[in-house]
Amino acid sequence: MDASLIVLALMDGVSYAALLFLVALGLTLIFGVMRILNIAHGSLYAWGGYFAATLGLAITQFGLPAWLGLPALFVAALVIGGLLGTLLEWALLRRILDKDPILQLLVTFAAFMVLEDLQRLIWGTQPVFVSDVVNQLGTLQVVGVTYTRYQLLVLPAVAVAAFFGLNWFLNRTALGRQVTAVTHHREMATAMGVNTHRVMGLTIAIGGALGALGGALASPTTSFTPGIGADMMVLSFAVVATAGLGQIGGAALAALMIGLARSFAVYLMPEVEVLMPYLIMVGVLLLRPEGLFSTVAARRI
Amino acid sequence: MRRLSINALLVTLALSSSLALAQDKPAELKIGISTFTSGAASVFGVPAKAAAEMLIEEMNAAGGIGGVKISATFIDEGIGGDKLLSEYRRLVQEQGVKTMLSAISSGNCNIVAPVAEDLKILNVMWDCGTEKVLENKRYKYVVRTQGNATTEMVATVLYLLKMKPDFKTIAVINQDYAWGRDSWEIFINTLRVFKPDIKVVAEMFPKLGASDFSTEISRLQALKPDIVLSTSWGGDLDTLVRQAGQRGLFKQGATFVLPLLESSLERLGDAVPEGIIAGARGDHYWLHPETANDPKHKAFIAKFKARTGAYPIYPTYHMAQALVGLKTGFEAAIKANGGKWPAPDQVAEAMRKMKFTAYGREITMREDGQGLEAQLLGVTKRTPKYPFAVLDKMVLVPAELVTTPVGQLSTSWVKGINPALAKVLSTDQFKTHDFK
Amino acid sequence: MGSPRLRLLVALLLAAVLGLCIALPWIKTPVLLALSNGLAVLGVIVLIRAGQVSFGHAMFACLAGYGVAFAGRASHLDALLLVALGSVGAAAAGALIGLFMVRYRGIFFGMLNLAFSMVLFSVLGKFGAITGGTDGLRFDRPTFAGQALEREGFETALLGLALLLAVLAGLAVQRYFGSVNGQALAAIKSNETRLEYLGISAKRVFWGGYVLSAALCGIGGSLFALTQGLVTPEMGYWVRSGEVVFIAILGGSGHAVGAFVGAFVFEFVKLYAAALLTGAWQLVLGVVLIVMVFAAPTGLFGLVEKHLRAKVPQGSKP
Amino acid sequence: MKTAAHAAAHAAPPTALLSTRGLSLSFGGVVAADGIDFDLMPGERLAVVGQNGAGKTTFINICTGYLLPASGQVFFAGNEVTGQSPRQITRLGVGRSFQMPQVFVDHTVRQCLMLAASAVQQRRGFWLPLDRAVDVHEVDATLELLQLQDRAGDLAGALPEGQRKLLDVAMALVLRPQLMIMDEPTSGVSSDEKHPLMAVLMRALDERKVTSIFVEHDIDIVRRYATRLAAWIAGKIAADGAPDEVLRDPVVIKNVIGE
Repeated sequence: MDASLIVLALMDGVSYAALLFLVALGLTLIFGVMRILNIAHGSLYAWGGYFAATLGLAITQFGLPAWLGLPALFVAALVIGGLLGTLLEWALLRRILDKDPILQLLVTFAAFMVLEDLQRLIWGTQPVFVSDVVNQLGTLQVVGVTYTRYQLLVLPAVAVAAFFGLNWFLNRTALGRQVTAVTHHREMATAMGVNTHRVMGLTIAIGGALGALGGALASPTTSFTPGIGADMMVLSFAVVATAGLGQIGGAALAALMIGLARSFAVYLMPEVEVLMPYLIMVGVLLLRPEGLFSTVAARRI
Repeated sequence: MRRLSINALLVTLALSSSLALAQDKPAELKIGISTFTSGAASVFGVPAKAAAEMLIEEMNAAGGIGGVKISATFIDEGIGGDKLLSEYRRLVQEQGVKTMLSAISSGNCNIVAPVAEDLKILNVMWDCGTEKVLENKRYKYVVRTQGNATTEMVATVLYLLKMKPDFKTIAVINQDYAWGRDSWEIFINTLRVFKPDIKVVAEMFPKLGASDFSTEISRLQALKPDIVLSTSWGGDLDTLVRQAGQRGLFKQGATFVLPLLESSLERLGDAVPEGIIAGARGDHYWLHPETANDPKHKAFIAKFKARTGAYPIYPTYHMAQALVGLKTGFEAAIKANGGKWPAPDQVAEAMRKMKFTAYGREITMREDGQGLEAQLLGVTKRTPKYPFAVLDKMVLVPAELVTTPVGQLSTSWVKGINPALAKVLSTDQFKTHDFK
Repeated sequence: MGSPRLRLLVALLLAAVLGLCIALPWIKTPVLLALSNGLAVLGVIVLIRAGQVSFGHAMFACLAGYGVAFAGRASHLDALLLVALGSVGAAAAGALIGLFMVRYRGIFFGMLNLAFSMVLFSVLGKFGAITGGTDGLRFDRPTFAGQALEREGFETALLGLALLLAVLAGLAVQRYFGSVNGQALAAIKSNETRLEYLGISAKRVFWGGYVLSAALCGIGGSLFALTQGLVTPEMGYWVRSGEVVFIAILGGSGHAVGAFVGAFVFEFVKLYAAALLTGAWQLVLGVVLIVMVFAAPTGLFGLVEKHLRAKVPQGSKP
Repeated sequence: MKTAAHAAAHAAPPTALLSTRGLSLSFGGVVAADGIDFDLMPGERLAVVGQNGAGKTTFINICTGYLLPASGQVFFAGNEVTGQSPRQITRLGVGRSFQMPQVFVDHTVRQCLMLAASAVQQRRGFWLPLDRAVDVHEVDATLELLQLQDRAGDLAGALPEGQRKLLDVAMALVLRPQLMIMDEPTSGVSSDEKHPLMAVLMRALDERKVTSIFVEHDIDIVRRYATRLAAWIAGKIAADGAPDEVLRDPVVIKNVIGE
């Protein structure tokens, strides 16, 4: 595998990792605060993509200026992620906080099934896809290979922005610090007068929006079909578990690892491509049972 | 033993609507149809279901089959093979259905075929492509009213050779499941007969439902193969074509061969460039060079478009073939049975001998239950008439040339194809029909 | 197993199932599938005792299924042998994988199981030459106890076997729950620290439970494979594993009977949901599950159980 | 009165039941154990006092194998046990109760004890129901010894704090330990319950001839029940000896009792 191919593999790996990271980021953020692994997060990805496509179509239909395409993606993500996320939190998650973790998982699993069918009832079964955005932005050449600016510049840029933005929010803003406090110790935070419900509502809105954003940003290059949520779900699971639950920086690294491993596999041994995420996950968990970045805290007795 | 007799009694009660004894005609002809209404393959399943409902209405309006109205029950193949099996048996043993149209998925055909045989009911495999199901085992009650994977792939190879005689390298990017793997095996083995020195530069099998082919596309751009084959379908194919387009892969001079593109053309709109070799999985296309203006076909297209808002695609035609075939078979069986209502084995028998015509050329059934259906291929062309690409330079490859003979296995047969067959490429069997 | 009333209930259920199967032959298939599912659920319930939920346990059913298929194709063994073989194979796999699993709890336990099962799933799909790829492996109907049977006869025999195995497995699991190891397993859920301070190895106890659960899934998988005469990688997909946990909660994880109650309800709800409102069965199941979690977190069996327990002996805990 | 520094000169006396030499451990900046040398003789009943964070629980956690010391050694009955797991140390004959009782909340009181008993008793087959796999008399005896017989059928999770503390000890006592280490056995119990609780515990320990260490804040209880008292300050044993002497030590008065 010569240098130029390595460059190519890096490019593809990074742009794929960017999407993966956005979705995983939402998942891990929500887990951090609610201690619930939200399986329905996969549906948020799907809904985000479908809704973004719908907006894209609307833009062309009503002859609105084409440059609206890109912002529309973010609007779609915010609307769907915010609404759906908040709805989930209000209708289900906040009501199962004190339930057995198994039941919590099951409830989100159920929510996932419901959303999956609703989505099919709304958007039907035909692949949905709006790619004007990508075409406007045009392409560029890397070692003789054509890439879209969208995947090479926009996606990574958004991912990086999301990463730093979220870090800034969590560490620099009052509200963000409250979120962090709840993440570290819910009871104590509540004792210190943090409005846990508000924080949770906020978190799941942000987390949901991130999941939906992953979908929205994927919609210009990917046909959305029923069942697309389930796959992204397992993948972001793999990322989050590899990183260590609630680990934001970790998620970034894990997403990169998986993205790159995948793209290099396509060049070196395509047969193992699909296996890569799980092999990485198994490997990491066997060495570090709590994931790359979280440490086993001895129970106080 | 006593249990069995009770058993039998209850069965007959349950099935009283259409008695096993081939005597008086039933009040209605119950048929079960399995199709995808959930999951990625509902891209095919849902239009086919619409077509089925539409055609059954028409047939009933015209007096049904042998004067008996058809009533259809649909099963979702999306619930998975095991549940499908339960549902299948429920229809047969509870609802007394004795005629099944199943299935789209080759995997599901593998499941239901032996069951139909055991239950002694007629099963028409109406869309699945796997050639293995009828080659590995001889069935009495199972037939297929369209071509199979071998027919489709060999025909594609021949058409490719006609359109682009000289090329040296090929890359494949197929879905990673049985169809993707098997179709590639047939394709490349056939191609090696005509081009022993063909060089396979990349074999890529991204997983079924993959949403990102970026890496695969980069690799193809780096390798610059002469031919790129993909037998992918549905969302996967759409994504592949769109991402390839956005990445300028089509402009690199490689000839793309997409045997299932016909089913995506309208959806993909202007994303499909000119010059792609596209297939239709059989002898049907709403701009069919021979039947496009046939009033019957025109009516079908118009009605379907009015009903679903889209032009018919191959699964809808396969459904039509299954239903027309069923009608033809039943009527032949009734005749053979001296006007009496036939039992499933009699219908299955008749269907093996019949010829019938849906919206393409005549289809001949073989004694092994395999239908001989010509294969329509073409090259994509953009036209101001439609907002999406259409097929040009269409060829109808005769099934006889490209179908494994009865009793042989495709895997070995394709390797033994006589290279001299290439001569037909210039004959008028391979006459191209331009898009008008 | 529990009170006389419970015994009565079980007896009634068995009678009802048998009656149905005689009356409506088609019902044998769903009943068989429900029973094989139920056995897998039983396995998951064992782990839920320890407060752990695996999102990859379908892998053991899948392994057993492929074991049956390979053996069935290679050497035409008897159905009974095949079931035994598949189950033992799954148990062995469980014993091995369990060695890793005992270190994990909670989400990570679920995740690692998921990862293992997805690796298996992908491998089965990939290496078609050996595994038959995504089409899976079909195998001819084997003899049953030396008899070559037609489908009807074979299914009836298989059904008998499945019922027998289900009852035996149910009894065994209840017995296990009451035993020293079973009680220690339950203690893992409430307080692993104390277990260690009693000089009991939580890991060894958990390993035992894991192997048992794998074996049960194995029995289920073997029966499933024999019912279909076909195994596919789908048997091991994570959604399948999810379904099994789903059923455990639906039926109630407090008692072995819950596993089968849940499995039957699930099988038929899904069947009729799919038949009546095509394309919305997931929605129905989802709503059902949510309602269950809020209305009856102890599951269907939990609802009836309290009425059954006229002084349940020590061991089987509420 | 001997001091830590003084004791350091000697090696562990062969007769000691529990000894530590130079135990050190710190969390981040906080020094929880600072070169602790300590000997406990059979039959002693040691009370440990010290303010929160003085390192009492850390000392117990190290001795019972829950924490690994940064340096130093732990000996039990003459054998080094440093770095062994709680499981191994428990099996050697060290029982422990916790500040927050560690009981099986989903089990009944009786099941908790039977499960504990099953750890030390010869099992007659793993398939046997719990109540037939263990010596029930032993269990019932222990229940009565700690006056839990009336609660035998209740869920451990449903017990009031005081009885949960008793159960916590009972589960360790069923193991027939030589040494019982109790971390604040009377914490979380109303002051008027403290004495009766201690009375029950101490009677039980006497009856079973178990040497004991207990962490305690209540000076009355210390005076009443301890035969020896050690005062912890900042990870060190500041004073160690007869309770009255130690309680007269100005350092202890200043830093521990705080008057």
